[in-house]
Amino acid sequence: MITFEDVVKVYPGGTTAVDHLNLELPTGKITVLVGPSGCGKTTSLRMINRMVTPTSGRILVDGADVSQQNEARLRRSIGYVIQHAGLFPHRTVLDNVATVPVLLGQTRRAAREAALGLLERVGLSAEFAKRYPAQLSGGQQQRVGVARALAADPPIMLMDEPFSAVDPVVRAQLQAEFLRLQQDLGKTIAMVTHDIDEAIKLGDHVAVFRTGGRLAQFATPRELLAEPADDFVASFVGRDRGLRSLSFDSAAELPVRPVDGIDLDDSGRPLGLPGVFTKDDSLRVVTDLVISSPGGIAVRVGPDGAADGLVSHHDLADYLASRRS
Amino acid sequence: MITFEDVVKVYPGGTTAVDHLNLELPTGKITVLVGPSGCGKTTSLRMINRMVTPTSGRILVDGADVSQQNEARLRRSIGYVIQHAGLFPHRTVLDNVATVPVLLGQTRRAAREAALGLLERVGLSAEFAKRYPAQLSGGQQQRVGVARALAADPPIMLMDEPFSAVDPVVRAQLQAEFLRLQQDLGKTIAMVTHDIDEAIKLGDHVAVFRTGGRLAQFATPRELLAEPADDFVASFVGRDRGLRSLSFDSAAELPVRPVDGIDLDDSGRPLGLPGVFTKDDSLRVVTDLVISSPGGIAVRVGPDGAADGLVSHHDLADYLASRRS
Amino acid sequence: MIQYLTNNHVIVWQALQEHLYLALLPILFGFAIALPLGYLAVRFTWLYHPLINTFGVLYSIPSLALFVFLPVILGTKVLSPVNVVVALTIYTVALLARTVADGLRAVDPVVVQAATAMGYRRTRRLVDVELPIALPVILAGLRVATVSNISLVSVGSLIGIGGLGQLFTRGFQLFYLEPILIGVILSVVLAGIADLIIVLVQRAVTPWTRAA
Amino acid sequence: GTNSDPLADEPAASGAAGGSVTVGSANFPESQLLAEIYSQALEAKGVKVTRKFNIGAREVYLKALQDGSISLLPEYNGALLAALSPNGIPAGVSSSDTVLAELKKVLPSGTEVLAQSTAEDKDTLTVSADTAAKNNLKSIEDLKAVAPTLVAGGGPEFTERQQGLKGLKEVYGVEFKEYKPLDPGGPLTVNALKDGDIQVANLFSTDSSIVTNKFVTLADPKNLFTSQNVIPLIRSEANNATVTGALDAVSGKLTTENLTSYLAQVQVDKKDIAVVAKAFLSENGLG
Amino acid sequence: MNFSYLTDPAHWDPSNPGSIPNLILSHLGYTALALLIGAVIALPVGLYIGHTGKGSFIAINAGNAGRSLPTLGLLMLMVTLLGLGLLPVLIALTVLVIPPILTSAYAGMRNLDHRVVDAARGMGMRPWQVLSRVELPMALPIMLSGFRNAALQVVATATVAAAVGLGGLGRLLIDGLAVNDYSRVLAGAIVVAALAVLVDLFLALIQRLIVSPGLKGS
Ligand SMILES: Nc1ncnc2c1ncn2[C@@H]1O[C@H](COP(=O)(O)OP(=O)(O)OP(=O)(O)O)[C@@H](O)[C@H]1O
Ligand SMILES: Nc1ncnc2c1ncn2[C@@H]1O[C@H](COP(=O)(O)OP(=O)(O)OP(=O)(O)O)[C@@H](O)[C@H]1O
Ligand SMILES: [Mg+2]
Ligand SMILES: [Mg+2]
Repeated sequence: MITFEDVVKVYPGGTTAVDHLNLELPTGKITVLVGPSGCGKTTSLRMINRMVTPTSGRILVDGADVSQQNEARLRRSIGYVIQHAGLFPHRTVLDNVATVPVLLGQTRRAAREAALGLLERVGLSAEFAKRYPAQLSGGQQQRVGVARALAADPPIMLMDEPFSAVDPVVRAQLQAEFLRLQQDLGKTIAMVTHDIDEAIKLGDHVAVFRTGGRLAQFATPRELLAEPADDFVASFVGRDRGLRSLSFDSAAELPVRPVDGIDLDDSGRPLGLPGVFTKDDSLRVVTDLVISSPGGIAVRVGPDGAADGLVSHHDLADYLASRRS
Repeated sequence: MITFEDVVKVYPGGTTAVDHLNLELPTGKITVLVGPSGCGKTTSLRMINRMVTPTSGRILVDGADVSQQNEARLRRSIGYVIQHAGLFPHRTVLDNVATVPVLLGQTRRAAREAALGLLERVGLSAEFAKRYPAQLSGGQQQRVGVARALAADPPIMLMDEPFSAVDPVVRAQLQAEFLRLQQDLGKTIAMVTHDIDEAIKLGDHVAVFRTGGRLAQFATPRELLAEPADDFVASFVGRDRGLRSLSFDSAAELPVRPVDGIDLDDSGRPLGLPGVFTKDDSLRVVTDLVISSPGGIAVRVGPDGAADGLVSHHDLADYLASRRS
Repeated sequence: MIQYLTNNHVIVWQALQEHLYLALLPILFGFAIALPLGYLAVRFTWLYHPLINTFGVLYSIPSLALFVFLPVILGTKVLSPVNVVVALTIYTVALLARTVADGLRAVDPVVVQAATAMGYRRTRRLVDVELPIALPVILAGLRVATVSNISLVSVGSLIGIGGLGQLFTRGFQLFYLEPILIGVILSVVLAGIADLIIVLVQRAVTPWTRAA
Repeated sequence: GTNSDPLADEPAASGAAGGSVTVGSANFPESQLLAEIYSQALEAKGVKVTRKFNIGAREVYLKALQDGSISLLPEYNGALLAALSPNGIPAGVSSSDTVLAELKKVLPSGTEVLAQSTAEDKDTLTVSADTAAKNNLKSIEDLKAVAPTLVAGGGPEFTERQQGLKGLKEVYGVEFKEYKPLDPGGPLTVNALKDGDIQVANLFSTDSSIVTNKFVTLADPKNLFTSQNVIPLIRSEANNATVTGALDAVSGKLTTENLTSYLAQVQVDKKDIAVVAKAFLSENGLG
Repeated sequence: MNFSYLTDPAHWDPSNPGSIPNLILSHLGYTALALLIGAVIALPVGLYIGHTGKGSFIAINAGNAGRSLPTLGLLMLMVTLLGLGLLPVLIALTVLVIPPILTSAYAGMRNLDHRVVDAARGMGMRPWQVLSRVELPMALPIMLSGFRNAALQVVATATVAAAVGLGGLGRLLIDGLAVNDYSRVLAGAIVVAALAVLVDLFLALIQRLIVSPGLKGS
């Protein structure tokens, strides 16, 4: 657990970057810091590994004040991923990833071997190992950055806009991979982004900062969508809040009618529809289907792809109403 | 009108950037070219002002083949806005904007005077006129880029990811301004983006390209959301298609019930709701309200802010169904 | 030292004038030659390396040797200042052609494209856009060339050509510190002033570089 | 000048009444002093003078004279003769007069010499008092036995000249262990001899440092170093009655003794050459 | 003017102290010593200034101030003050090489991508590790190009040593000039230029070997 205790940071120029911050980032979870530009996200992150020294207040990692710990040793136990990856241009991909283990005293050979495994983990085959960062695309560089931060298997990871340098498609891909990885690894992660969608998608918790370095809300993504603390958070979270909050609601319990009046093929799969849903989908998908399908209905399919139920827009409205009460 | 007639572009390296493109960009409208990275959007744009020469096929502007026209003169009649603005670092903001008029033979003084007006039009006060580009924020630079392209009042504007270098908030602001401007000016605009949301928001028409430089679909944004030509377009357009297509549908015709069972203040304004809608809003807003409001209803207000009607989720479902038939 | 100066002010003054003219003339010629050469090296990329390498070799010919050979090659008189001027012009071109090329190459291609798209023709674009933007780099090179020329001219004194170097040899033959010291100081001051002038000109003509 | 050069700042030829002369000198102080004396004497007679001193060794400045870069030089008759005689100085030519006569035969066309002075400045081989005592050296002949153990030094040109290493070998059979190229009768050579870096130095007889450092000049019984009277060498087109008159007057007053003492003012007292030259002229009633 | 001096085998006989190979050796000796001393003085200063940003003004102007010192005058001044010997020559040549080495060390450090340095610190590298493992390797291309410049200049300029009676290839120039032997002067010029090119190629090779391929083209 990472604890901010009444932390203030005023830069020499006089800017108050962080203003009396109290925050707990739970162990094994992803906490996303989000907020407008210049609101102190990066500063907060960098105080955890002592790249920035707080003006007042304390930061504890598992109860121990970071300011009491050896700087270099602390940093080696915390993975740090920055925007544009900050890879060492003069080292191969493999040696970039092996950096911290070597610093920690591992032999180069052992560190490289482990690095190879890590590269695979982030979706880069061995053929990339010998390349230099300049020979990689932006998305590939980001993966190497993540692998490098993971190399010493640190319990904590700090990630500063790790996916912002890549185009939307690659970004979605990286996000998905990252979530899969975290499911295996269960690190305590503090991540900065200025993209609210990313925060909602990745965070177990989201800390919304407002300009001036103050915390506006700390909540789960669901709470954030359902109950933004104030107008600032509401406007920051943006439109379609209702629909987006349905992402967290499974369609598993949604009652369905028997399949009727729908064209099916020989194996029972529906024909001529813009889309279908399964029990694993969210109510968001169902909502969109009832709006966009020509008949105002959504068809549910089983694991074999055969239609096994049907929901009308009215059914959905009833179900949502029933859940509220 | 800009017409692509069977245009092919193969780069010396052998890459086919544009493959048998046939396209008409209507006069006075915004046509957005969208597609994955490397699909030939920029190449297509740059063939219009002869920055790139087609391998085969013709491009006509108002019926005249561009390849028959004097290169420099053609370019002076076409505004061109590029990513990161491409401003001249050695000239003041004012002189940047005055560039083309001076090239066209206007006196420096007259051109500067006109430039001042243009700067105001894109939301930059006179105090910016004497600055150099390095002294502007990214968003301000983009505005100057747009002003510069407008300076000679060209009938045609080419815009290559004009808003991509700025953060999402500023971007939305620039987009809104741009739409307002276009309402006044009515230029023929070809714009490139790789952001489908931007395409839908700004485009009168959208041309979706697929990798390999082929046109996948040319349609209005609404058609694109409602009827994507194939799976590629559908996946490119992304999720919430149904909801997003409701952006184009006004709530003006939506029948409402009398206001009942809602807390109102003295002036008749509703209390304790996450939001309300007006006749000017779209059905997208109404949908989100019925989902997110605790009672499953959306309240309509008049110009004075007083509640004047009420819609339930079921009412909405009925209305959508009635529109379909 | 003061006494030496009062006794010899005519000689020192003359040496200073000669020095100035022997150093600055090549700068003018060199700059005039380097500009088009540097441009060509950018315009025709295959020219860049041959050009840079050729001048690299020319640059490594000792100045003394060049001063001696030029009369043979050019048919000039042994003591003619033309020899020094031509030799230093060669060094200046060697230095500046490269900086001009590098400066032009460093111009953001996006800016060049923007200019092209606005309907600039090649020559006008060069004059209006590319050269001004490359100016800080080019002027930095000019500073180096000017200062090294001013210190190089003195080598000419080994073959009897005028300038402050005459004070060096004069003092050296008599094992006499004053003239050497005066020569060195004047040469450094001259270089300093020339450098300062270029810096001031640079500040005046590239105001945008100070806009951060 | 015959090959006119637009950038050469002075035409060598004369046009004005007194004419105009470009005076050059070699790269050692005595030559510069003499050149300055000539210059001031000419200026006193209204001749326009341009100074191009300190040109280099004879090989270089003769070339400058021939291409018209300069038009007048102080020379030494024997050395000049040696330089102009590709096959060496004919036997028996060593007295001032025979040398002058011989010299006039070989002068490059378009140049002439004026009256020579009695002032002589010969090349010498000079050793330190120590070396002289230790090896019992009095004359160049004494060197023959010990030369292979000694290092000599002087101007670089000494290696190639007949009146230099070549002649030493031919006439005296002297060959040194090594010859260090330093400067012609300049401080490098003097200091090297003083510090023992070299044991034998090629100095000029008028050099005051020989006396001040108690160096020993070795006798030249076989007259390898010929008579070296100071003599003006001039391009004919620059010569006229005024010039000849002025220079003849100077040559008439120059003696080995007064040249040595005026040179000492330059070398030892560090007086400026122009000042010393002026003193010479005024003290000899020429200025 | 011809190549006879260069082609005469006697001038290549190593047993003759004035032969070309020996002159090359002493020439290279002056060059290497001057570069070494210059690097020892200028590198730490340039790196320090570049690293801390303190005294940037000095670093930027040291370059031009140093270049403005006429080497010949400095040399003659030093000989007049200190007497004959290697020391004055080394001082003059060292003054020549310090500016390019210093300014390039400074520029190399200044132009570092601060994000990469930040990442290195964030990984727990200690200051000297950041310097030796990240900053220096990244600054190397610019530093070496300054060093090559210095080498080129010093090879060409070391010829002035002969003007004060020392060895090196300048002997061919000075002596050849004194005896009007143009073939010898030509030999000197050619050998010096060739030596400069070879030294540069050699340093380029070193650069190839020690600069990471990841930094190519940047
Ligand atoms: N080293 C510094 N010195 C002075 N002020 C600084 C420094 N670093 C940041 N600031 C200021 O502190 C404030 C917070 O900066 P910080 O980098 O933490 O913001 P951020 O939320 O990460 O913003 P962004 O989204 O733009 O990255 C800003 O106003 C910034 O200008
Ligand atoms: N000058 C060129 N020479 C060779 N190939 C080129 C050149 N310019 C572009 N290409 C190639 O042509 C294809 C289309 O490029 P283009 O720039 O038009 O794509 P784009 O759609 O604008 O991509 P992006 O979204 O990344 O800007 C790409 O594969 C690209 O690599
Ligand atoms: Mg930040
Ligand atoms: Mg593009």
